Amino acid sequence: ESHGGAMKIGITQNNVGVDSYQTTYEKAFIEAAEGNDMVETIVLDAGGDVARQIAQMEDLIQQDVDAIIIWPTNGEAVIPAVRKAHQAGIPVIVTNSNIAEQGFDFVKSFSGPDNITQGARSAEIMCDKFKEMGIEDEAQVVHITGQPGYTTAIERAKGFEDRLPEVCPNVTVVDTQPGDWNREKSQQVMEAFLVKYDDIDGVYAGDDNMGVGALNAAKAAGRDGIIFVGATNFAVGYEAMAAGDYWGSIYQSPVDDAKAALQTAVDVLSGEEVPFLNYFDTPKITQDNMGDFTKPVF
Amino acid sequence: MAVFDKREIGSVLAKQGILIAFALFMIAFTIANPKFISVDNVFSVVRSSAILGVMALGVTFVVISGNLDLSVGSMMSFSTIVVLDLHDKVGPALAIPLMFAMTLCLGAFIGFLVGYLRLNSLIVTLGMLSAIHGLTLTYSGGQNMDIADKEGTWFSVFGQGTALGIPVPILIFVALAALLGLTLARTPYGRKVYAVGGNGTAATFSGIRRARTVFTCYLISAGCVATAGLIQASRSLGSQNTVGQGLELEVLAAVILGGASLLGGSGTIFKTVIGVLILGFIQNGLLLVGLQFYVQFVVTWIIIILAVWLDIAAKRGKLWSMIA
Amino acid sequence: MTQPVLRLEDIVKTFPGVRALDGVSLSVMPGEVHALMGENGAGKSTLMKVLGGIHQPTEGAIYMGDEKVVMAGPLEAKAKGIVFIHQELSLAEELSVAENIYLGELPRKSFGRVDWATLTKKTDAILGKLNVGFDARTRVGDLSIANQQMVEIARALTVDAKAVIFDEPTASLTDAEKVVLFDVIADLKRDGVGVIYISHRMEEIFKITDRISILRDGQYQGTVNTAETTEEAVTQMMIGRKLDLSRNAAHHELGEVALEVKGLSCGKLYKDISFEIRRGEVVGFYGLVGAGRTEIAETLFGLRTPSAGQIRLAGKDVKIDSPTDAIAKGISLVPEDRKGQGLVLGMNCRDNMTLPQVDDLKSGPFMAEGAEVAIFDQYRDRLDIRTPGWKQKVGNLSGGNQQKIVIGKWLSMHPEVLIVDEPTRGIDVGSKSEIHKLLRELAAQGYAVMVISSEMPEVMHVSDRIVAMYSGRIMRTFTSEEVTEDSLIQAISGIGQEVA
Amino acid sequence: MQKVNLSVALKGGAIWGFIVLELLFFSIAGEYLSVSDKAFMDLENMLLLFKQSAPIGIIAMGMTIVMVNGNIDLSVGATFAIAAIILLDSMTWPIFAGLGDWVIPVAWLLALTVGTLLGALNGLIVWKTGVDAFIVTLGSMLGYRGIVFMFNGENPTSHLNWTLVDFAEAEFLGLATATWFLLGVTLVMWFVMARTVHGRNAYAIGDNREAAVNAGIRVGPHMMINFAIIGFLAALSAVVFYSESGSVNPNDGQLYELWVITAVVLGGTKITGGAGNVIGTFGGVIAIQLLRKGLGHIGADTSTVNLVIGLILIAVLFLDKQLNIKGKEELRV
Ligand SMILES: Nc1ncnc2c1ncn2[C@@H]1O[C@H](COP(=O)(O)OP(=O)(O)OP(=O)(O)O)[C@@H](O)[C@H]1O
Ligand SMILES: Nc1ncnc2c1ncn2[C@@H]1O[C@H](COP(=O)(O)OP(=O)(O)OP(=O)(O)O)[C@@H](O)[C@H]1O
Ligand SMILES: [Mg+2]
Ligand SMILES: [Mg+2]
Repeated sequence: ESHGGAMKIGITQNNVGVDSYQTTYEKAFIEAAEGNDMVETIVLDAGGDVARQIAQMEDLIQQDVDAIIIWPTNGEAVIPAVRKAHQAGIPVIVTNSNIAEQGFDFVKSFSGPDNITQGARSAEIMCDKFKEMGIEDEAQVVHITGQPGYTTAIERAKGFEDRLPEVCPNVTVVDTQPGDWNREKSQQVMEAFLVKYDDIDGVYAGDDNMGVGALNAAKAAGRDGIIFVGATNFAVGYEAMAAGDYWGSIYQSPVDDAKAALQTAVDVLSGEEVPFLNYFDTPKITQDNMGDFTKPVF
Repeated sequence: MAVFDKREIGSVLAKQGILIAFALFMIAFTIANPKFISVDNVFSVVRSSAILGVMALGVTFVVISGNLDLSVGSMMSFSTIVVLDLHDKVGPALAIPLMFAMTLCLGAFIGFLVGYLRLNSLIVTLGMLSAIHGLTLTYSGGQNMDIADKEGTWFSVFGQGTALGIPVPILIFVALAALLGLTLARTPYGRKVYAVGGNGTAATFSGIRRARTVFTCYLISAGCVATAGLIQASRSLGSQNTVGQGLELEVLAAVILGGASLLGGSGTIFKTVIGVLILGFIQNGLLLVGLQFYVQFVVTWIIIILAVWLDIAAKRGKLWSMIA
Repeated sequence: MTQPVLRLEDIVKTFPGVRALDGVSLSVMPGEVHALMGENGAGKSTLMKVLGGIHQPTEGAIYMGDEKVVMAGPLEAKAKGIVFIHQELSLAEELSVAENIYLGELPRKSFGRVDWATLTKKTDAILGKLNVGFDARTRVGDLSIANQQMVEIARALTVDAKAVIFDEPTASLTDAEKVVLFDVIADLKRDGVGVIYISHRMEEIFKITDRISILRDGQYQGTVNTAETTEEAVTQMMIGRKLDLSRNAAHHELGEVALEVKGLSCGKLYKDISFEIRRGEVVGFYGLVGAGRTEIAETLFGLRTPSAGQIRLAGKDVKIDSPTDAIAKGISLVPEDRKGQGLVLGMNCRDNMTLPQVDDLKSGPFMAEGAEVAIFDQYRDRLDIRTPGWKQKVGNLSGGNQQKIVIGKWLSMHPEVLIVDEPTRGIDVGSKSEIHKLLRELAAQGYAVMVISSEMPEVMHVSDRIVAMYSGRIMRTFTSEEVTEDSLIQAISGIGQEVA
Repeated sequence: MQKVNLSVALKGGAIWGFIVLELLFFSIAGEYLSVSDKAFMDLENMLLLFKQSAPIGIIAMGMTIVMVNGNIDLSVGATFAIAAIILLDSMTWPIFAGLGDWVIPVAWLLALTVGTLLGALNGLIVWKTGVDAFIVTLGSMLGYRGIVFMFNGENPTSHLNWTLVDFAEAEFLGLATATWFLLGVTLVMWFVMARTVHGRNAYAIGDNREAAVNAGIRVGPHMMINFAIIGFLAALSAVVFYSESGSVNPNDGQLYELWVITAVVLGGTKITGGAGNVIGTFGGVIAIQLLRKGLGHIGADTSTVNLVIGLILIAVLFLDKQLNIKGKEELRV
């Protein structure tokens, strides 16, 4: 507040460039910051490496920024670094995926989607569709998860696997393999599933990139009638939905995500009250209601 | 005069340890799940191995010439993104040659650094791994690249088409393997590649232009990468920036599994193909058996080491003495 | 009668496709210098490797004193007092001379530290005995080949040896260093050590050895007392026939000048070199190690850029900027370092031999393998190369046969100017005289031949003229009529005036 | 003669010259581009630099001896992760419940032991099968990573022990704990490689393996010891780092092998073995960390960072080559 009026806000992101969600997030963040005369930003990327992220936290503290936004590579490992910022009097805002409870004392606010709920919603989308088709008592589902070890991947998988038996107790998840957030890898995994299982009714993928990879495999093998449900509705997923190949997903905008994080930081620095958990809504999107949503830009 | 050993024929056979390894674990997987050997599955594995395989063909040249190429994964992402982007801008007929030209430029740059400037290939290609990734991100703005009209383009033929009942990627892979295999084994150029990798100084003393030979190896590698990128792009008609990430090590593993020495001077295209198939079938087989992915990691580790060890033991004649 | 220090009994060693040793028995007495002779590929090195624990014998036994011993590895052999000076240099170039000499047995202090003081002291003592011009700390990679050989030899003096094996130690030494080596051997002999000495040089054998054992094709031919035999007799045992050692003295007509060098200089390596070689002429270059002869050859072959001077081929000024260029202009070079520069060891014999002409041996886009095999066969017969077949890896051939492959490789190019650098290093007497004859024949056919050699008999034997070099300069040029050993030695030691 | 000395000094010094260049560049560019008021070459920032170099740096010291030895270890990242898991997980094991904070040294010891054993296992396979170290460790890079996931599925393993964190965050004589470990390891490895028989034999084996075998050096066990050393150091790196962060993701340490190798080669170690030293490696590690830090300081975005880091690696190599050219007289092979 004192430095010539401008707020210096540093952000250390998880792994930009690994997918277009994170890239779009970075772009949107920079744009939002440039649109605000009161804000100067230092934008860093940890490349998925905890050690690098902690070093970046130290660098930001050393550079005396006014606030730090962190997209944790690991929700627990960064706690001591967050504590350091806290001790240095720098407010910390967590974005996209939260840090563990032990660290809550050291952060001002979290802003982002609720991944567990997302997983649960995907389960509901799938179950509803099965009921509509009348196969809720026999359907077999395969599950393609994101990159092993990533919080987002873990939380979505957990949300899905906990919720599915609640809504559709007779649907079985016959196999789970990671697709590493990667369309090609997911396609390969699906190819093997198709050989292995003669009867697959549904595919849940941790995001639409992987979902579309699986869809490509099914198309190539000529297997129709499979219900594909994903998460993080990417442009490819939206298109596949429009084409009638892909059933549903979860609508989540990286632009909203980035703007929310920056706004939270600005609010904190301006002394406004902010809620501690600042979830932005991520609604269900299916072929039925997709008209209500614009096509994702990423 | 030297006496010929009577067991020579047997020992020549016994030297093909890698083939024995391949056969052994094909049998093991088939017992575990008979679908493993079904035509559908075999086609599916070979088709998805084709991308890795085509890249491995080029890297075989580089490795035999005594160098490494760790940039192929990153470069494949680049080709894929570029050809997809250009597809909608200038149409497929122009997009393909343009993408090949751009990828070959990257290959030429590496070839120049390693061949003519004699810089260490491990570091140069490690650097290029990162630099080309940056280039791809800049080119695409970090966004996924997708073809607008996925149904109406003939571009999908390279990845999804079939001819004579065989998937096109497999045909490309086989044709390229034959072409490059003959080049390596039977042409003067192939001989030069072996000589340069075996002993670069002696090759120079024999009038072989070492720099030019290494340079062309990287061009071949880049050409293969571009082909792989083409298949990849055509297969899914859309892609992420990271589509080739991590493939460099898989490719290298396949080449070395096939028996090429990292020191250069040895290896063949045929064996690389075997290496590629082994890797492809391991991955697929373990999926079919239904192991957790992390158990697959461990099993892959053991299989790779056993296969290479078997090969080495066979070459040293130990295997033969164990059997006989 | 004293006991032999070492006794080998019925040693058989087979490699895949090769029976390298076929029942060899041999004994070495204390204080004896025992020569081992045989043609290239006869099995000498293999026998010694069996003794040194590097190869395990397929059959047979080794005794030391009364005791039957098994040399399970080099370490065991060393522990039993057997020191092995290898034919092929076996040094770590990045390490110092001292570390190389004591490789595997560096003196230790507390905490596993190297005892540098002791190491340097011991090494300097040995180097002092050898009278060499470098010290313990020099990096081995910075030494000339000859000096590297001296480092190998120094290893013989490090331990209390019972037996020392020298496998062609003099192949790359000049006369001065040979004298030192022979002193070392005399010392060992005095101390009661059994010495096994492998060499193709008759004059050395007859000068320093007590007995000679002969191998032919892996088979033991017998042992004779050196004092009671003659060169001819030994040669006959080795090759099974008599050898014509007379010089092919016939002078042939010299043609026009094929190669002319004027005022050629290359930095500090050599200065103001001028000479000419006519068609039909063999010109020998003689000098001490480091005289700069190799560097001249390398310049002519496009591997170095001269700083001044001209090169003319058949009367035309040329610039040679690469070996490819040199080959195209009709120059061939048989390099001095066969392992490093001459051969791709992992490649087979045929492919090595045809390497410089791969582009010319095509049928369609492919190699004409039949033509390649024909070339290989031709030079295998002409040079008597011993190998189970063209498919054999060159790295598995004996040292001498490797050298022959290099020579064959360059002869098959039919060059206008043939440069050979130390062409008979490690070559047996029979083949050596074949090669000498060949060089003369080539000249007779109109080739211009430049022979670089550190063996005086060789240069005197084959040359029409001899260029004596000292320290990068030409001291004098002799015709074969006027040259004498004394005047040649004088010229290469820097005494005498410059006649360019 | 003087000229020779200068060129020798330059030869070993390419990396240090490059570090100076980086410092100058980022200081000047920082004046214009950086949002921060603090100078790049601020003392505190430089001290941070050492601390932040520790995770890669400690492993790089081990990689130096392994590479000088003529081998390579691609599995260090996975070993790093396994050691971290053992460290954090073992503190919660019931058998150690009664130990209080004494569980810390026990956990350290366990993690280090496991790291050493994993390294030794690589070495044993290389020794006994004769398979190239590149393949063996490429395989175990996969295999060890699989073991990481077996511990706790895809979930992170966490145990935040504030005593441990406070120790790890502590400073002694102005230097952070991690910095002391980095300096200590560098010193010890320098001693091992330059002064001990084991170290000298490592050079001999890497330089000319056949000669070493002929000289009676037991190459197999020797290499295994070096693999054990790098396993130990990978574990030590994990122990130092995770004491401060308290949680490990199953894919932590990925790509470390590439960064470590890059640092070692930039520091002048020959990939084929036989030449190199830890002081150069130290320079290589610092150069890489400076680059990362500096690019962040001047606000480069992700794609630029990737592009620049890649091209700079190549530029350093080029510089090094130019300094090593002996002159026109050199043989052109
Ligand atoms: N490792 C090996 N594999 C196959 N054959 C080998 C091997 N080592 C040696 N030989 C063969 O054994 C025979 C004897 O070789 P050796 O090196 O003992 O000859 P040598 O008498 O020392 O000859 P030179 O005088 O040329 O050194 C040769 O035919 C050679 O090709
Ligand atoms: N390995 C080396 N490192 C540095 N300088 C060398 C090396 N080898 C040779 N030289 C130098 O190069 C020059 C010529 O060396 P070289 O021994 O090749 O000459 P030469 O006349 O060919 O002798 P020869 O053929 O008997 O070996 C000398 O000044 C020598 O000191
Ligand atoms: Mg020999
Ligand atoms: Mg010479």
